[in-house]
Amino acid sequence: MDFNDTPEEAEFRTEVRAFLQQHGDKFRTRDSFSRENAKEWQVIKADAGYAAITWPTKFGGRGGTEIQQVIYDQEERHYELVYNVFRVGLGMCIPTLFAYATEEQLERYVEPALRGEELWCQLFSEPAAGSDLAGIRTKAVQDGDEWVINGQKIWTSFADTADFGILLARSDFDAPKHAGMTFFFIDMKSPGIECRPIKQITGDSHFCEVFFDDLRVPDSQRLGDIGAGWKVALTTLMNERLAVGHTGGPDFEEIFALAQNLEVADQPALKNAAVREKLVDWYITCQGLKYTNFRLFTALSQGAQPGPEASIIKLVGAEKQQEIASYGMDLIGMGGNMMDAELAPMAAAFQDSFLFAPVSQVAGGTNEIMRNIIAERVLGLPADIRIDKDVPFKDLPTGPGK
Amino acid sequence: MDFNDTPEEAEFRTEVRAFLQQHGDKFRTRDSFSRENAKEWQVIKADAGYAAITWPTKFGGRGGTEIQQVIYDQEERHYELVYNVFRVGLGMCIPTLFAYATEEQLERYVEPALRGEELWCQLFSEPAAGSDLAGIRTKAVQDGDEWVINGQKIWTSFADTADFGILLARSDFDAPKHAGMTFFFIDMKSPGIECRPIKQITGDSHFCEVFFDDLRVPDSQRLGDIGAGWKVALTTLMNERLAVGHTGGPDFEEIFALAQNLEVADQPALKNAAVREKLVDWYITCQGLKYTNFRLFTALSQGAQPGPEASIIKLVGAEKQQEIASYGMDLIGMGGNMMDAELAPMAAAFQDSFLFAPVSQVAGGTNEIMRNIIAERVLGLPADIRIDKDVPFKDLPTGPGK
Amino acid sequence: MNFDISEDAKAVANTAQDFLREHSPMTAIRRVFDKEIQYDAELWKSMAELGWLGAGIPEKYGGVEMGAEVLCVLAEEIGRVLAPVPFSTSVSLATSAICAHGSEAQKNDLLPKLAAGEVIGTFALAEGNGDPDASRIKAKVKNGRLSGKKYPVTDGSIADFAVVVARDEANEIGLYFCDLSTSGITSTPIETIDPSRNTVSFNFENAEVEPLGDAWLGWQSVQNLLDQAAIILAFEQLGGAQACLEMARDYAIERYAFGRPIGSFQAVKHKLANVYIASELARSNAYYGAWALGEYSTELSQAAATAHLSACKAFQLAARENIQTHGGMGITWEADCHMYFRRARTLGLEIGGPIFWQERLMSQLEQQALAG
Amino acid sequence: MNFDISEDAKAVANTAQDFLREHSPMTAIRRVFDKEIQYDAELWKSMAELGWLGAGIPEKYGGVEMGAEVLCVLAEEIGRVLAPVPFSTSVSLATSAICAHGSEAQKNDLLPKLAAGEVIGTFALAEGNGDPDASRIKAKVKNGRLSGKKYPVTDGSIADFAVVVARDEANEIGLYFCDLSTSGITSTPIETIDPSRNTVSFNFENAEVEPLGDAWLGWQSVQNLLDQAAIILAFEQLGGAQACLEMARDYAIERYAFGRPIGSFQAVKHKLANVYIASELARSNAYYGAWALGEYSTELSQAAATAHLSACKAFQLAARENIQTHGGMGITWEADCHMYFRRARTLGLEIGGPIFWQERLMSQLEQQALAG
Repeated sequence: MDFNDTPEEAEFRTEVRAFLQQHGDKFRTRDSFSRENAKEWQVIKADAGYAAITWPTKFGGRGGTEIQQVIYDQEERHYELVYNVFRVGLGMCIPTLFAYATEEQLERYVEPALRGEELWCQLFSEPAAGSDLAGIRTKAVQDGDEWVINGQKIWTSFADTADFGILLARSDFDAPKHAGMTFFFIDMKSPGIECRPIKQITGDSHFCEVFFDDLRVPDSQRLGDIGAGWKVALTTLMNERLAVGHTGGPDFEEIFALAQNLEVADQPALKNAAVREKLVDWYITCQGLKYTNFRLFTALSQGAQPGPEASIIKLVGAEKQQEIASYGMDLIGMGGNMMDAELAPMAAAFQDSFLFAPVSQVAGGTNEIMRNIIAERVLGLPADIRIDKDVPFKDLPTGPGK
Repeated sequence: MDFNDTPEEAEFRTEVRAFLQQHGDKFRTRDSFSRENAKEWQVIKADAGYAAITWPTKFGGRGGTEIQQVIYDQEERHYELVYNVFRVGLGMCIPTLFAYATEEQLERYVEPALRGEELWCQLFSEPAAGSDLAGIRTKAVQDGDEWVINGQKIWTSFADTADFGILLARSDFDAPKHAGMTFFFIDMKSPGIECRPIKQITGDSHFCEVFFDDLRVPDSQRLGDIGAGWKVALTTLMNERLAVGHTGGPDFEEIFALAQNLEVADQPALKNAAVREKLVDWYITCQGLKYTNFRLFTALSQGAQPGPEASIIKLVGAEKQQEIASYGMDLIGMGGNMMDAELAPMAAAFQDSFLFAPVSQVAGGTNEIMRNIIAERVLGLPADIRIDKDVPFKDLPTGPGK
Repeated sequence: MNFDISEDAKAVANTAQDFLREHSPMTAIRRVFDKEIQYDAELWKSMAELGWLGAGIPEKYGGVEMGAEVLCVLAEEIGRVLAPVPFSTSVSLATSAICAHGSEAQKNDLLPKLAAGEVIGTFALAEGNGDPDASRIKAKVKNGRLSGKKYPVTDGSIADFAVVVARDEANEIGLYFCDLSTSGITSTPIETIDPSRNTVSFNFENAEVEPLGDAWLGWQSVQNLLDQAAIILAFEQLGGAQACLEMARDYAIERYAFGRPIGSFQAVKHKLANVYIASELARSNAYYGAWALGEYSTELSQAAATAHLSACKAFQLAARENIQTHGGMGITWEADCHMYFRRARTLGLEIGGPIFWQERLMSQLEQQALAG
Repeated sequence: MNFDISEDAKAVANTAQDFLREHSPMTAIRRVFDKEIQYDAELWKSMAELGWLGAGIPEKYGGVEMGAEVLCVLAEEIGRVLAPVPFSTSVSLATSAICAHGSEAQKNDLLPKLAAGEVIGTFALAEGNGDPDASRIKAKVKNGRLSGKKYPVTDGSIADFAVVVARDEANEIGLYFCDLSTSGITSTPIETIDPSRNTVSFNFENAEVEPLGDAWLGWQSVQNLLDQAAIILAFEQLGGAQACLEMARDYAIERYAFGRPIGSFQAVKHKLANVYIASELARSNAYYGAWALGEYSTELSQAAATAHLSACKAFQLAARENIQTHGGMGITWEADCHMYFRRARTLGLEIGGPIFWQERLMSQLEQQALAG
């Protein structure tokens, strides 16, 4: 048992470090949503073969391993270079194209995506289809060589700036739920698309609602068979990359530091046994997550594919984030609700995290969905009773009395 | 807002106190399962009109109110006079007879039960029908004027000493689950009944398994119509009395006292902030339960019937019992697992409670069932999806592949 | 046994509920969030007219003296709709301080105006981070002039006066009345997690103040005020918790996924059952607080801490699970969930965080144990 | 990155799992519960033959020196089936103590016998209630004779010798070897929550002992032994947690209610998902402990406390939820659930309760923070 890279991994890490040392500093940023920064950086990464490590070389990838991707991500994090903007395109959209698009399409779309010249987004969720993704109602009607799309999507990152998107729509309302969907990719600059940013609890707007009003999509942009959209969507979702590190917000180190600097009940917070007990609890959870990640990396290093076991990282991380943020405010006391960066300890990191924590517990799968995944896919427990499997979609109840 | 009895209640309480002062001391006991003690006491109570306060006078009751029953129970507790032995009979069996038995039967059975001369038990649960009580499989087949009963019951208190029992059995396996049951009362001394005590986790055996092997029951002992047994059973279950007080085991006072007398981390446990925080949590829960009880009593005092709101008393109490017991052992440290009454603090109350706590969380409805009751009957949330409602009982799955 | 809110207080609560539902829908607080208004002045006026602002003020000072239970149930109704008015500061703290400690002149001057909603008061205790504690008070009064910083002060931007906790020349702690329009005061808005609370930082430089009453009052008087406020606040939190539970329940019934209401999933049902349990326990403890407040019971401190901690727990749980039940909708600005989430957290800090109240309760219980 | 148990250790674990499944089914521990036997002597012999008892003993003392990871995975397999053998006492504590601190003569005498399963050792630390602490040690050695009380001592009724923590004439703490067949020792069985642990109280009255090794060892040596034992124990707890999770999972699949497997209800699914999460975190922390133990890392104390606390939490949760998943069956004597429930609780106390280990971990973290 050791924490060391294999010789091959060590060599790769050395290469990555050299690369980052050469180029990384200029692109350091804390605005992980900036497209401009990200684009310049992406070209450099692509040229050096780091933009899509696990992709086959014929598509501009490196033909590398999952563990190489992890190593690259670990190193890149030190430079605060983790941009979110291309993640969906390279992680989910283009891999779906690999499986279902024509050679010509791949030639046309892969490279610009890889080099950050074209931005992709993913149009799956709908107001009435969140946890129940297969409940989508956006309608696709065939009209000659084209499809006409009407409906609404939600929670789409970068929809307003994206060039292309992958779209899951319902082409048959008479078929059972999972059998009536068809999958497309679309040009986000087409007429008939309107994007509206959604303001979140934090005040930021990192997601959009997208409205389709008679959007026309050529049948050539269909991916997979008519009615087989769910199968294609599952391919997309399978490509979610193993997340590195933690959910965000102050973690053990930060709450420890906070407790070092505050007093509660007439003594330094760090000397208070109740505070100590909580710190220990979080330490154990943090260490457990860290070493669980190491175990997952080890499995990848030995050639395994990321599996549902990794769900616990996100689930535990999100719950911990909420608790630590709130407890930090407890420690601060009567001033705990202040968000002015000059007044609140650590530039209001705890308050920011408190408001973001509910997002962590919903985005990317609610806590409830994550627990279901663990129960069913890891432990092998039976699925929930499903009443929405074998009826025509149009007959499924969608509300009280409907 | 006050904690005082109404003038009528105060008068009743005075009467009760005088009665208990006169007779109570001789019957003080800590063995609440002793039938002998209980029987003598029951006669005295019956003569004084306290044996069944809410029953109509024509059945030997007092025609009193629910709040009078609560007052009586509160006072009786001071004398440690709460015997369990007649509770099921007077609380559930006989009230079911009131609703469904003939005049002659009532004349025959009510008074001996009331005076503790005859003991009743309740035969509902089965190995495969616990939380899902309507899943019973004990078979009742009509044979002329009699019924022949075969099957097995479980968790029956006092089955081995009881004189009579009420029995829920399945008379029609082709009908849907809730429509195929019939309800009887039976003579527990009949041939064809075998009782075996079940040893529990604590080592005690307060419950029995009961086996029926061609038990013959006259049709005259059927309560309600053939196939209407579920309706009758619901009457029985509706008669559960509002529980007074807490679930059992050490509570806030005891863990506080323990913390006064132990040292942890080089200081008196009571001075340790982590201990203090936990004590405060339990104090708040205890007070919350106490005053919730007061609110329930107030409602009874104003004429309300006990409702599902009272479920929280049992649920919260059982979870608290487990936590306090286990934490008490944490405080005791390396000696925490000792159960010798001379060696373990408070005569091993924490250890006893630790082993009993799992029983509290299952008996009388599991925590999961209690939460479902609260969600559905108090909050009005929809029922779980039921797949066992409209199929013939015999076709319901009972195991993997069955 | 009559452990229930009195019929009179219930009647006030029912009226208040109807009135607030009509006059303080969630659109009211949105206007504060959107910085259109700082508080709902019109509603505040109506509340004065209904006698609510004078509910704790004796009749001879222009109040209607409706008793502790009425104050409590009003707070509950205000908490239910997050009514954007300075009730917890002006009524529970400032008015109580003047009733309890003001001189006859101060009472005669201020109480009628408070009852009429003509002036708004607030309570300036905190000096930055930390729980309430005598040792943290540095603000100083010399020759009737106050110097020092007080922050955060809730409703500080809309208050006409503040009751300030400060030290005198002899370093003793007391309560001081300060007209906020006087010179020597700089008020700076503070951004907090709850933008509807009008929170500011006050910098006093030789600002004119006068002692509340004649006597030196000491830290104990601060603590007494906090105890009383904690009970009323517990009801405000309870109202919020109840609103969250109802929102979540309704949404869980209406919202369908997988062809069924999400409220039919045990994950949702049991979550909401837990919220119900926490709320019921909090309600019971709050009632005990109301009783202790009404009776001037010797158990007041203990009841206050119990009620407050129980209510904090219930409201914070309810607010969090309400968001979670709403899923994606819950984390939008557009949904009302986050306003309760923010309020729950901030009410659990403004008069001291849980560690403070836990310690306060525990020391009461220790004293009680010692007393036998 | 190779953060996994080595292939060699995995091979031992697989053999051990198959062997124990065959030779130590749950009927074995039932015989101890039913007081038919005190421990499974035959299994113990087999374990000696398989080299397991000498896994931590150098070859020159008759051991097979298989390394820390092997000790850990063996503990896991023993924990999985609750094998009724004195592994955690004789191997993790007594053998480790002699390896670490014994004189050459003591090692030559005892280690071969321990490896061969000819003698069983235990560790006598506790003197009644309380967590491990130098200040609690009153047992005294004068002129090579020990007096004092030690209780509870696990496996005390089957051990041939004990390593005793006691003070010398100069009041310094040290470790002493005590042959339990010597005169001056009264052994009284103690009833505990886990009847399979052969717990006793020892009363020593001038019983002959000899110091372990020559040097004075001090409290630090006790703490070091506890650290090592905590890591091995964490694996034993992990095995127990895993067994509980599997029992509960299997039961939830087989047991039908309302016409469906109870494992299809989210209340059950999410409960077991939580158990899985706790177990996985505990496993990861235990691996870190195994690494630290194998590397004699300076992080050993910290890793030990982390591994132990994490494993305690996982096993206790798993044992509790296993009973709850089994419902009525779970609370019977006949079902195996309660044996894990008892064991989980007792393993969380025998080498000190959570408050002790939390404090130990926290002081390590503070030192680390001070060190920069």
